[in-house]
Amino acid sequence: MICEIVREAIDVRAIEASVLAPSCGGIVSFCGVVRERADDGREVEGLYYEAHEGMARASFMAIAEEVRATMPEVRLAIVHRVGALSIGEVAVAVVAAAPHRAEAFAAARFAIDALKERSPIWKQERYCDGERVWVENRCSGERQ
Amino acid sequence: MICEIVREAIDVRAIEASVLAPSCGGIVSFCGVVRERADDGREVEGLYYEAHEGMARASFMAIAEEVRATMPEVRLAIVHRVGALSIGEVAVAVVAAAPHRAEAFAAARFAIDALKERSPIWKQERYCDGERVWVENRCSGERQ
Amino acid sequence: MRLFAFARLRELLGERRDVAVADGATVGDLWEALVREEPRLTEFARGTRFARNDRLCSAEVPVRDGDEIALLPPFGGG
Amino acid sequence: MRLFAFARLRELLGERRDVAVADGATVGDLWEALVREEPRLTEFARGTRFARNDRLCSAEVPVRDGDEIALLPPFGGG
Repeated sequence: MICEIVREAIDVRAIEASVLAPSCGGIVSFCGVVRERADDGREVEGLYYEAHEGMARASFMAIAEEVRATMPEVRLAIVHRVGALSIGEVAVAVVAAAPHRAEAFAAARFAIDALKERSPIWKQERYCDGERVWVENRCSGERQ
Repeated sequence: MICEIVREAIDVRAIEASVLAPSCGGIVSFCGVVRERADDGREVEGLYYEAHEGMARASFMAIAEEVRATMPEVRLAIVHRVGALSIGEVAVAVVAAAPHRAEAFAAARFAIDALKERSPIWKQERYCDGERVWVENRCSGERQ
Repeated sequence: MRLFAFARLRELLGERRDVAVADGATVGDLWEALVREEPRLTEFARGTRFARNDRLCSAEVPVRDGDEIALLPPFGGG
Repeated sequence: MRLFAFARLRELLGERRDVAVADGATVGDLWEALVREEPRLTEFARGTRFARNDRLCSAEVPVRDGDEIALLPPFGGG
């Protein structure tokens, strides 16, 4: 189980390669990517993330442990980047590999939803007009 | 929308790059990978896939069109490889990008389930003991 | 018309062949003729679907000269 | 003890600082003292959670010398 906070670009391929095992028939990768518009339509120049790194890593490990308890065959990685990110860059990657696809999808979806709800990470939207706003996740987990 | 049957290794990164747009905040990639054991535990040396290529491509396009009808913001790619594949190689890749992750997950899951049910593609398991068996998908869509 | 077979049916029948059909013959008639020629097809009757010119069709569809008829065993992609 | 603040709370309070606390003071007492010093904290009272030595804790938990107390605004990761 890879659980990391990183400052540099996330290498999703390397994560996938280390998660995949010969027993795996399906691998699901979710990447959260910086998009050009906020939910309210404002033009975004980039995002800035910060984390309580120790607690964030611990929350990733707790999430991975919950996945292991319910789906022991799943191999999981959770990696979040902090610092300033530009449009199109990967902020978070969740990779789940499993013998069958149902578990891989379920584990990846659970992990990203749980991360957004529980992990002490903060996001500042930096708009093209110069304003900066700290944006909170909705608990519903339905938004990116 | 990328809908392809290919004979060479699937370049999932290139597919993701062409699917991702600045409007996308989440991208989900599913890869079906050749695993070392069949469902009954037999050791697999590799898989062989064949397709009715015209009908398979048409079925991918129909699936993509259904996704577009219900989730117009989703950008989707469906690529299946044919020929002989070894353990760990990617047989099928479904990539879905969307403004928010819920749609990306839903589209990727729908597309791979629909492909397994509807696309005229056939799989032969080639076991280490030399036997070869054509394997059918269960309609439940719960298996890899 | 041209016949295309896939997977285990291809192994029995070959990948493709040209077949002459009688006027008014249906896809089902074609299948019956193939079964007479290759009795091992019988066990695949239930799972096999047909396509005419790249579209799924029923056994009742008539076959015309120039058609491409495909025999499709149960799918296994993904 | 050492205080760590994140996101908008970091912007108001700085990233970290050493704070002397009275014997028997709780995390809630610490927060009250910070609000007296920086009244703009008031509006964040409802959304802020506390952690003591990297674990979420309630406002009733006592603060000891050497503790690390973190002020956590609502999360926004992903």
